Amino acid sequence: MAKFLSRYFNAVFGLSILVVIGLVALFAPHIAPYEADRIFAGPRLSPPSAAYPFGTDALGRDMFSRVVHGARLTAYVGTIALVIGLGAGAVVGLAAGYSRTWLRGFLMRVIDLLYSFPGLLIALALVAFIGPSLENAMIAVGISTIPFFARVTYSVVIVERAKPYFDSGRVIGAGSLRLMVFYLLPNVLPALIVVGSLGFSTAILAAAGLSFLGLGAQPPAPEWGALLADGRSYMTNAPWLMIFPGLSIFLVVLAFNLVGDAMSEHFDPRQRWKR
Amino acid sequence: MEGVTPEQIEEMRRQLGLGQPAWVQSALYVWHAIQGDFGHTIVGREPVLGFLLSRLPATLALTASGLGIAIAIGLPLGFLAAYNRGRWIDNTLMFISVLGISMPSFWLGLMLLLTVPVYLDFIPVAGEGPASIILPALTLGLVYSAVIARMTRSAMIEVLSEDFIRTARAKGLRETIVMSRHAFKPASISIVTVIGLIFGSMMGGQVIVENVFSWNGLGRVAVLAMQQRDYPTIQGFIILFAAIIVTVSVILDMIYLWIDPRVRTG
Amino acid sequence: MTQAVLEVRGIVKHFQTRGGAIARAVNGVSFDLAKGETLGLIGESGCGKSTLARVLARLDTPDTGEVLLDGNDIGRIGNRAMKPIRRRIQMIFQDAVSSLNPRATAGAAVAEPLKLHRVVPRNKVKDRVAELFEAVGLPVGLMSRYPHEMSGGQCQRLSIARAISLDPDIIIADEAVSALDVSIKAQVINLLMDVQTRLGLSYVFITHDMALVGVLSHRIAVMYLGRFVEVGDADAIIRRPMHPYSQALIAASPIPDPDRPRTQALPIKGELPSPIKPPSGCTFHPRCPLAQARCKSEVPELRTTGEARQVACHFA
Amino acid sequence: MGQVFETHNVAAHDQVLKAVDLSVSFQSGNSNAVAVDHVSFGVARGEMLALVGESGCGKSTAALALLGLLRSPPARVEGRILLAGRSILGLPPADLQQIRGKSIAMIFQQPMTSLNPVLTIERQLTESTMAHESITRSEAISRARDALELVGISSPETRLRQYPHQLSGGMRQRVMIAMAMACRPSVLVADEPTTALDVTMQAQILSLIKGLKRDFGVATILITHDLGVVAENADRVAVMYAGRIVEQAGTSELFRAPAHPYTRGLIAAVPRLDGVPIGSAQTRRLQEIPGSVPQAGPSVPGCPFAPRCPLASDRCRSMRPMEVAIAPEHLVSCWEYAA
Repeated sequence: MAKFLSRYFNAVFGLSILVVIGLVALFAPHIAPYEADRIFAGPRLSPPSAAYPFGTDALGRDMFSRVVHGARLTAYVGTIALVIGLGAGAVVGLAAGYSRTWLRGFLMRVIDLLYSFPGLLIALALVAFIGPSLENAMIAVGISTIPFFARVTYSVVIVERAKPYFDSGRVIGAGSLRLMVFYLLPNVLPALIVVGSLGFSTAILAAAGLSFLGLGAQPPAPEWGALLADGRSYMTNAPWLMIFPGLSIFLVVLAFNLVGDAMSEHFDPRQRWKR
Repeated sequence: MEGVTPEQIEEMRRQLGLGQPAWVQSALYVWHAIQGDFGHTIVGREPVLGFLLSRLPATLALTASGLGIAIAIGLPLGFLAAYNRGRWIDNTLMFISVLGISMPSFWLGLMLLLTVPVYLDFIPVAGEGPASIILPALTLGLVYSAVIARMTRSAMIEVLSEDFIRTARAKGLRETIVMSRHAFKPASISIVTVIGLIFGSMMGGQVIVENVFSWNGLGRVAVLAMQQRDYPTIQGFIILFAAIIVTVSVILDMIYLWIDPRVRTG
Repeated sequence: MTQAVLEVRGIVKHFQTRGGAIARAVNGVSFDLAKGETLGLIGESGCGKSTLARVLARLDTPDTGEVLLDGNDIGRIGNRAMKPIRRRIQMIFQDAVSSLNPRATAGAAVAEPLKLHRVVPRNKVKDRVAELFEAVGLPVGLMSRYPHEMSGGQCQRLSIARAISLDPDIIIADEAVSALDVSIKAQVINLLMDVQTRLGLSYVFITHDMALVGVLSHRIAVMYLGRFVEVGDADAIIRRPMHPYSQALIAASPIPDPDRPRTQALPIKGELPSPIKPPSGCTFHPRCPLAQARCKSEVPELRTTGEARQVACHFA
Repeated sequence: MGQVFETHNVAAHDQVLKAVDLSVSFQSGNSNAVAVDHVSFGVARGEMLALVGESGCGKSTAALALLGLLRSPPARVEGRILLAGRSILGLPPADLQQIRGKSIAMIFQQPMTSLNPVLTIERQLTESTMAHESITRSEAISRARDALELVGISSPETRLRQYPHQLSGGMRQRVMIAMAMACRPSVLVADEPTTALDVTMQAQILSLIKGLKRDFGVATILITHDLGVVAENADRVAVMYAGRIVEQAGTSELFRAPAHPYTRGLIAAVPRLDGVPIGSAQTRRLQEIPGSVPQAGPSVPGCPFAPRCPLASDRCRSMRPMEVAIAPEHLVSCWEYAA
């Protein structure tokens, strides 16, 4: 057990953070002492204390309650963005990798073009045109990660497709659908789970960044990036307004990165100990 | 928009092709853009291209120094970790780098703003002067040094498991030569590719960092324009940013062709 | 003469390389395969034998030429029309472990073709799989194992079970035993020969091992740079090779007998030229000890000589 | 049979390289896998010893251990390795470096990946001479040119300026041999040098290695799984199975009178060009060895071949057979021959 813990320390550490934050998001109303936007729940700009563990903001809102409620938004944003990005990306990547016609060339050229572009920039541009809001931000972030997921799926698919077991499926007469669903997909899945975990953290980071720039969640939503932006004006006299939301983002992202790393080490035989 | 005459509005509508079908508007925009005319900013009524170009040097200076810091920190640490693979030094460095890549750049920037000037009072919090680049460059550099360290490490580990490394050792070469000549050269080729890959993402991070530090570059202008829905400026910004990214990746491709003999002579 | 089950006529398959050059992998190959016959296809790596195998198994389509199964060309028919044909031509690959779906158990790998082609009623599939396991000498207890939990020899037995489950007429075996250890190789070769006797099927057995092809085949075809240079009865070719390349291959094959008097025949010099820029005339001439001026300009036809042998050499 | 001969052999005295009771094990977590299990062998000047066996029998691991190329941990090497009488196992890395490439050189199975793709042939050929001898760069280059000519590469000037990807597989293996011979080593270890090559190229490379052995008297250890290659090239053979040497003899003696049941089975299982009987293919059944090659694991108490052996008794399964000489220089580890 001790050996297991030391070997998988990072993964266990990451998973524990995720479990805690997941529970917080799930039971937010029961954990938070106040509603998220309850004004004058306490004195204005009071530093962290027993009554207000994360302090209060300029309107006397309890930061702890706001951060706890923000966990729900973060889970929401990350999930939706991931579903859009991973879902569409996997379909496009699978299609491009499986196809041997003009479709492959076309899809890959488009993906490569978009992939060389920073995801955040794509998300920024999308938000600029569809307007700033939390929903738009997560849609934009989701769309902006499609090229990444498509690229990863594609590169795994073409490796798997070149292996003899794929040909052996063709030789026994398996059709396209069967080859894709029973041959390629299960063998691509481990890689997708790994990048999915890393993608979750990217999405959260990007969405928080958009909110921080005022292009995502709008006040008074207690989204962590927005809380940070809010707290900026009181940077010197009330630093706790920035420390706690930022720390929360950091911990969630860290947790997903740790879990993703552990999984990629587990799934990638090259990374495993070899003699 | 006070003080704008109906003629001016009409002139703007005509220039933007408003009121015409969307494809005509797009075609008009592209036609003008090819000729270097990106229209006028809505807020300041300046030509977009000139306005953006005036902010370009600030952006390039920040990118260059950020990338410089990232490489200067990330590359050696990545090598160190790969060379000591599996030992405590590797584990420690990799744990720090996970912290680094998980750090939201805007938060790191704010935390630096909050702490560093307190101890080092010659560093300005924001504003003008050459010293004001220190904090934003450091923020950008620290975050991306973690990325570079991780990618350098995996590139090196991949190379170190190659058969030719065993050959070099079987020849009785000193370990320093095995590392510097046989491992570093092939690894550096993949590191160039890696830098190309992260350059795009770094340009995205640049936008955020500029806004944290009120650095007067393209990213700050762009976010302002987005908040004000200044579409000609946004469009111009996206095109200019894309051009920078494409240019850099072409340059990196050329470096790659030049340093990889398999491509050069193949 | 028995009826040919497969007639191959003038197969040509070229590839475009990444640099845009054309690699002439298979450059006009014709042969017949009789029922119950093993044709051993031998040549060095890069000679086009694997490409030919893929064309015969219809994993690739030929550029020109025909693959006639009972007189019908299956060379370029579509996937839907191909499905019933798949039952009749099967293939076994070199790398046994990776030629099985890593996410399917051994039992599922053999059941899959049975279900796909409705070979037996659904409720009989399990019994049939057990029979097939027994037929290839695999313990039934291995059914729930995954390929990576089995040895290379076991995986190759499994591939054979999967191939014969469809009761095919022809099995294309592409270096099917090359990767196996000596002691396991003999087991699998014997299994392949037993299966052939029992089911009366035909093999196209592709290998680079002359001794192996001599043991296994009725007839041998020697391939060089996309063409057959010699075709004939296995014993005759091994004892009296007529093409200089066949002679070189046999001379270069090591024999596990240290006291055997060494034939001082020099093994040929050089290496297989690139199929992108094949030499003019007889493609073997740059390495041939007998080459004359004529060989550089004139392409030798594959002509029939006595004793049912075909040779493509001006001097054979 | 059963009579124990005195091992008095001339070669044994001037064996350049000797491994005595050599063992290699790999520790991973709680499991310990023994790859090489107390083997002893040696090779004399001008002699070629073949280490032959199936995959996973420990032949390559033994070779890497000779040069100190196993990473430790996880590898653990025990026993003694003597180079010209001097014990070299456990020497500090700096001393080992001076031996590698100078006294003992090695060539590997994969010529395609064993050369550094981004360094010129010249660089890769000159660096070992420059590492081991105090010579100038231009001297090293002229030595490199000579080395290329030695291994039969024409126009060495051009080749020196090229990169590995510009050479064919056979040419690369020649460059590997030139590299190995650059410092005129006294021992050459060739690990499956022709497995990745075609037969015609295999014949060329083996005749090159044999020529070097003859001309320079280099003691050669040839690692292979191919009995044909052994028969045509080696002077002596050591047959390995599951980490142990089960039989050792002169090549002619081994093939004429194989004593160990494994050796006999192995020789009978190989399809032979010269033994092709007339008749239909179906009559040509090969001899099989039942069962499968064991995976590396902890050392077994008895004979590792016992589970597949037709002659195995209870004693074979419980006690390790000792090595006995059944003829001069013919050693077998099998209870059949124990007194």
